[in-house]
Amino acid sequence: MSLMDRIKDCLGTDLIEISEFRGDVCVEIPKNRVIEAMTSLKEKGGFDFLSDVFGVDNIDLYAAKAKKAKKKKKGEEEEEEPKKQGPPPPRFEVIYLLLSLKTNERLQVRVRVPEDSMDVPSVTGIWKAATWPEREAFDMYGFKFKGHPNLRRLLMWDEFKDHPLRKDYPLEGKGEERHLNYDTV
Amino acid sequence: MAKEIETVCVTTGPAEVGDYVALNIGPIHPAMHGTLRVITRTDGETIISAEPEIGYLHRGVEKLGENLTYRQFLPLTDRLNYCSAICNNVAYELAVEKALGIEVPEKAQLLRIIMMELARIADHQVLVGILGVDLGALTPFFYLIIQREEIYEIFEWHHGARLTNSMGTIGGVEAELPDRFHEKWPKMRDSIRKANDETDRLLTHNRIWMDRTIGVNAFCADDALNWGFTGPMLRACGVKRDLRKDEPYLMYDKFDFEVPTGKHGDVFDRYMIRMLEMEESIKIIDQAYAMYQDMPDDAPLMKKVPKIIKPPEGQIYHAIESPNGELGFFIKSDGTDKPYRIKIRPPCYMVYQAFGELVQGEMISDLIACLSSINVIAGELDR
Amino acid sequence: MNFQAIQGEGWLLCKAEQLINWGRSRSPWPFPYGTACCGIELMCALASGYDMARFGAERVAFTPRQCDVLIEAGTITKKMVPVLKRIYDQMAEPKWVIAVGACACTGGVFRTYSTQQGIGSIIPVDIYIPGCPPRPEGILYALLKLIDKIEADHPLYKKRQQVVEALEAGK
Amino acid sequence: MADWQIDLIKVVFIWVWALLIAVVMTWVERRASAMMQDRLGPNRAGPFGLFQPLADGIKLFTKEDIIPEKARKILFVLGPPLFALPAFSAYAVVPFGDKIVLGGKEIILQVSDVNIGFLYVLALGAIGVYGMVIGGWASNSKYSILGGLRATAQLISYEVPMGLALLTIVLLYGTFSLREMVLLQQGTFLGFLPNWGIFKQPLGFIIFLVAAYAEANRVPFDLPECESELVTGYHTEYGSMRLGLYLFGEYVNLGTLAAITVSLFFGGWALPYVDMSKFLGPVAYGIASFTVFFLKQAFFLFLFVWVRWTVPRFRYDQLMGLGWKALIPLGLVNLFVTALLVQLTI
Amino acid sequence: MPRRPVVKKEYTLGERVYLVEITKGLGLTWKHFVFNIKASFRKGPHTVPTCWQYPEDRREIAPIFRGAHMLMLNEKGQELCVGCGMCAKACPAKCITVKRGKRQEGEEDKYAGKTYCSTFEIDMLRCIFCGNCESACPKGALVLGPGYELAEYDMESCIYNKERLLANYNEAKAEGKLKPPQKPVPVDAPPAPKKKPAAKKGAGASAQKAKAPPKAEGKKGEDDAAKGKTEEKPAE
Repeated sequence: MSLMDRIKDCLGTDLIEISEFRGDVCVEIPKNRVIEAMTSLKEKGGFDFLSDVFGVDNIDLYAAKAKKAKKKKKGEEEEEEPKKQGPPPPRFEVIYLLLSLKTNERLQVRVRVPEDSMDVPSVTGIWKAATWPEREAFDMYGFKFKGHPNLRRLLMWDEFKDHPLRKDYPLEGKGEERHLNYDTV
Repeated sequence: MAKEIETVCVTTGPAEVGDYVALNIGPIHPAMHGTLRVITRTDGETIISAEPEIGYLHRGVEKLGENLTYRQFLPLTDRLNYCSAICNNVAYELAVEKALGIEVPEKAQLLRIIMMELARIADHQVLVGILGVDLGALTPFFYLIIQREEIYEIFEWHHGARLTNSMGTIGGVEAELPDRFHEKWPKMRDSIRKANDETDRLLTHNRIWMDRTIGVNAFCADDALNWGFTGPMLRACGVKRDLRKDEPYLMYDKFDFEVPTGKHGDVFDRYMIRMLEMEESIKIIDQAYAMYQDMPDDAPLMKKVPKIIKPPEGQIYHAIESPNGELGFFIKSDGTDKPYRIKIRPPCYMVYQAFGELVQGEMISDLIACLSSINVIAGELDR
Repeated sequence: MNFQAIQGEGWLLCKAEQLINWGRSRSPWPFPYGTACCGIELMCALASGYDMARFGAERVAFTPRQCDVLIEAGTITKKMVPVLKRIYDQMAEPKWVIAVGACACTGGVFRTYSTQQGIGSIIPVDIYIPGCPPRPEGILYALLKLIDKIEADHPLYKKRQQVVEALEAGK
Repeated sequence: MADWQIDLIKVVFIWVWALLIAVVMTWVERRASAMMQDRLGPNRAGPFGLFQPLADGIKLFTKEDIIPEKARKILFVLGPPLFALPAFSAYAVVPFGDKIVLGGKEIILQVSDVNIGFLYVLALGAIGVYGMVIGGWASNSKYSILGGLRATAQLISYEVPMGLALLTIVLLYGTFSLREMVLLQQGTFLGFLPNWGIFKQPLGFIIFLVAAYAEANRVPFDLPECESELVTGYHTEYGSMRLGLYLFGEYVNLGTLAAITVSLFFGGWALPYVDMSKFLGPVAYGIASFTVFFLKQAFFLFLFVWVRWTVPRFRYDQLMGLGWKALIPLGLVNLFVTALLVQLTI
Repeated sequence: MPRRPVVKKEYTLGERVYLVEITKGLGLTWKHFVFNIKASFRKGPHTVPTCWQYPEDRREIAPIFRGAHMLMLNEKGQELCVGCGMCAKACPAKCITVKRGKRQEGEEDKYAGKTYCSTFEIDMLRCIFCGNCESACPKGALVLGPGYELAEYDMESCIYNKERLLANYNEAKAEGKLKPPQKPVPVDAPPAPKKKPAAKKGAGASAQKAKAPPKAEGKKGEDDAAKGKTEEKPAE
């Protein structure tokens, strides 16, 4: 049984999409079923090791695609207006990298997160390894991991306002500075 | 400094009321490698709780990576784990090559292996040396550093830099093995072994050393897996896992080497594993060098890749066994010449998050020993 | 009291200044503020191969009170800025700062949201060393340059001038 | 010359000697450690870098003196001298030579032959701790206070085995005076060994040596100023010459301890098997006995350096364990056996 | 409290009594001590074999060391740089500023190309010495040289202008520290050309190779790819 089939078996209805690129299998699961899907992947699928958790901001990707699509259409038929698409795809995604220690197979699990509801179930209950990566994802993108024991900023200082890895945050920052007032203490 | 320390500690959150003393260690503290910080609550010398704080070297490498081309990002990978920059370079190159769907010629693979194993030796030497320094034995550090200088010399003669090597390029390696290597390797092998042996003689059976390391920060294997440990830290707990064996990349499956494992995951096991791994690395280099010499002179070292690299749209993850453990690069490409998202999975990041659990109930001196034995490199920790 | 001597042209003052400069320049105890890659090369410069201790730059202590030269090797992030400032403030006069490497000098390749673009805007820097990281020789060269700078200093005369200026301002 | 003049000269001499040892030791430590570590060490200030301590001294003297705002000022100032002075004072009872005849006057080469010289040494050693503790506490810094605490516990613990080891010596020689002890170590023991304390009391010597390392805060017992853990321990907040005094006091302390070791266990100024006074003139004999003493002391000083750059450091509880669980029982057993033997042989 | 595996300490008698191993260790350091003391009485600056006394006794630097930049001249003493700005584009730190000037009549012996760089500035304090500029340069005009003594008292003098870069070259040439010509490494044929046919590149490269002076040949050996780029329109 191939890896894809096994994952399909294991996830059942939780599976939204499964794809493969250069041998890396990526599955997409719904946001509200993260815990269940992960548990079944861990226990039934044998993916017992969490490599990493991180976020991706897809806003530019969608923009580029839309532009491309528009361009293409323009090339074909100038007059036709771009059709109204359905609701825009969720802006963010959280990617979990799983690994099976027995078979040495890797799996990317993707959860799409729309901008207006940034809460994602935390997998720290399943793997403690997710503790800091989730904090970092919160720091960098603003995901609110529900059930995380200590969801504070990790890399930036506490008073920092923005989420720097979002695509709309400028590379060189907005001129934030950190001040510590020693004398008051 | 000490005053600074107190105040910094308070700014993060008031010390807990009770009989415990809040002691802030770092970020500038001799054992904190420059940028780490641990906030501990101590009862006398015993640590009740410890919470590491990181981010003092967060340079935004991932964000920067999204704004640089694939080739421009390569020098930045040097600055992740600067103790073994070559491993990072190769990890990144392999990841991009995976995204491009190419495989480099065998000779280049061998060259990469030789350089990577040299880097691994250098990295472990730093670790063992610093561990010694932090436990009060300074001299082995100097003996090891001298050997590292030799290794750096090879690096310098191969690609022109000592530390931030930027070795190779996407698609291969740009230079043959330097003459220096041919001249020096037989001698160097012995001198590395000699330095290791001297370190061994100074430390391993010394009871002070044994008391300081054996049974300190022992960690269970299943906990280690749950926390996402990889590399020597995991092997010290007794799990035989090495990506070079388990998910062979390059030509590692063709070499004969052992994966040393420990038993208890204590500082002594971590130290011993590093010492043994250096020996294995020497073995690998010997084999790879023999194979390299068998290759014809005009065997290709580079794969032809376009000047502007544009991997097709998709996302890949590729991991290698860096000296610290699994070093992975996740690259999401949108088909342009810049990576859409680049995520580095640093090995020590996963280990260091369990630091609080690792040192709980131990003493302040053990905290120092533990930190050194993890080999936290701030560059890859914070990125 | 000989007025001439106090004016800074006296033989005694000159000799005393020379003696002080000699002492200071031959014992620049470093504070190795190594945060990143440059810290490793700084370590190499301190260790056997290059041995900075030859110039008296020994007794590496991580307490700012006991050090003379702050060798800032490595990236300073914005999170670290207050700490660096604090460390510098805690150092006792006379103190010098060497900024090692691109990151410390200007932020280098890291033109990002979290990196301080050079420590020159936080604390006064005496020597800048380009390089990423510079070779240990480069660091030693900078130390030698710093020693030259210390030897050309006028510690007593400057103090005297300050006193005179303060007095004149008081009048 | 009047007696007080001679005493004054001796005091000055011993001060200069102690200072010189401390100064040279800083140089020796740096150069020797460098040589052990395959590097060169300071060699730019003067020939072979010999003036390095001078340069350090000048620099430390001309550095800004900082007293932290929240420190206890009086105690903060008091700490370093309190640490350094007892170390100097302990030299007073060190018999650094036999005697010298100058101007027809026989001068004993010892500042003062106190009849309880040995207790004096122990007592001064105990006072030195206050320098560390007060300095550590007055700094108002957590690292300093940890260093101070460690110093207290460590020195108290190691004074006991040291005392026990010394008691065996006292039992053996039946005197408290250091000079008399040295005099009693002349001749041979069992026919072929020099009649030194080390051959009569090997275990006592080892216990004493270990305790001496602990008293001097040298690696492997340098916990009070454990560089990698406590930054620099009790003197973290000290700078300029106050720090200089601490560093200096440490080396003076080493000198004292080495001198005591030599007088108690290595026959003081005497050469083994050879009685120098027989074939040397009175002046030459005085100088020679001092030289012999100095050479022996130098060896132990070097041993301090040598061990420091070889071994790692203890952990706090292990240090305590070694003191209380190993050295004190050993010392007690040793004392008991010695007492028995002494009783039987007399 | 975290779970911890029980560790049994099993020491041999020799390990148990401390002194045996410590004595062995003392022996080892003594050996080093004596060896180095003996060595330190040798003549010359390089006494202890593992220690380079920097200002007097310099360590051999690799000829391909990536140090301070230099602008190359060819055998006729002409400047090779055409001011195309490829280096500035390739630089990850964005520390190179190049402005192109047109070669005037009568300047043929000064500049090799039809254009030249009227200003060429490198901010050494930004530069990370990665060598990307060198491998990007189509003419082999910008090379990372052997200089490593770069410390300055102020930031301004760390910005190297064209004169300084040319001076670097002259200095390195006078000291004979220019990179030796490096033969390009053999390149595997492309699996499936993605952007451009490789053959064209190869031809372009070989044609260009004849022109470029041998010593300026980049160590990168990547010149095929680099040359291929010259066929693209020059930047700006």
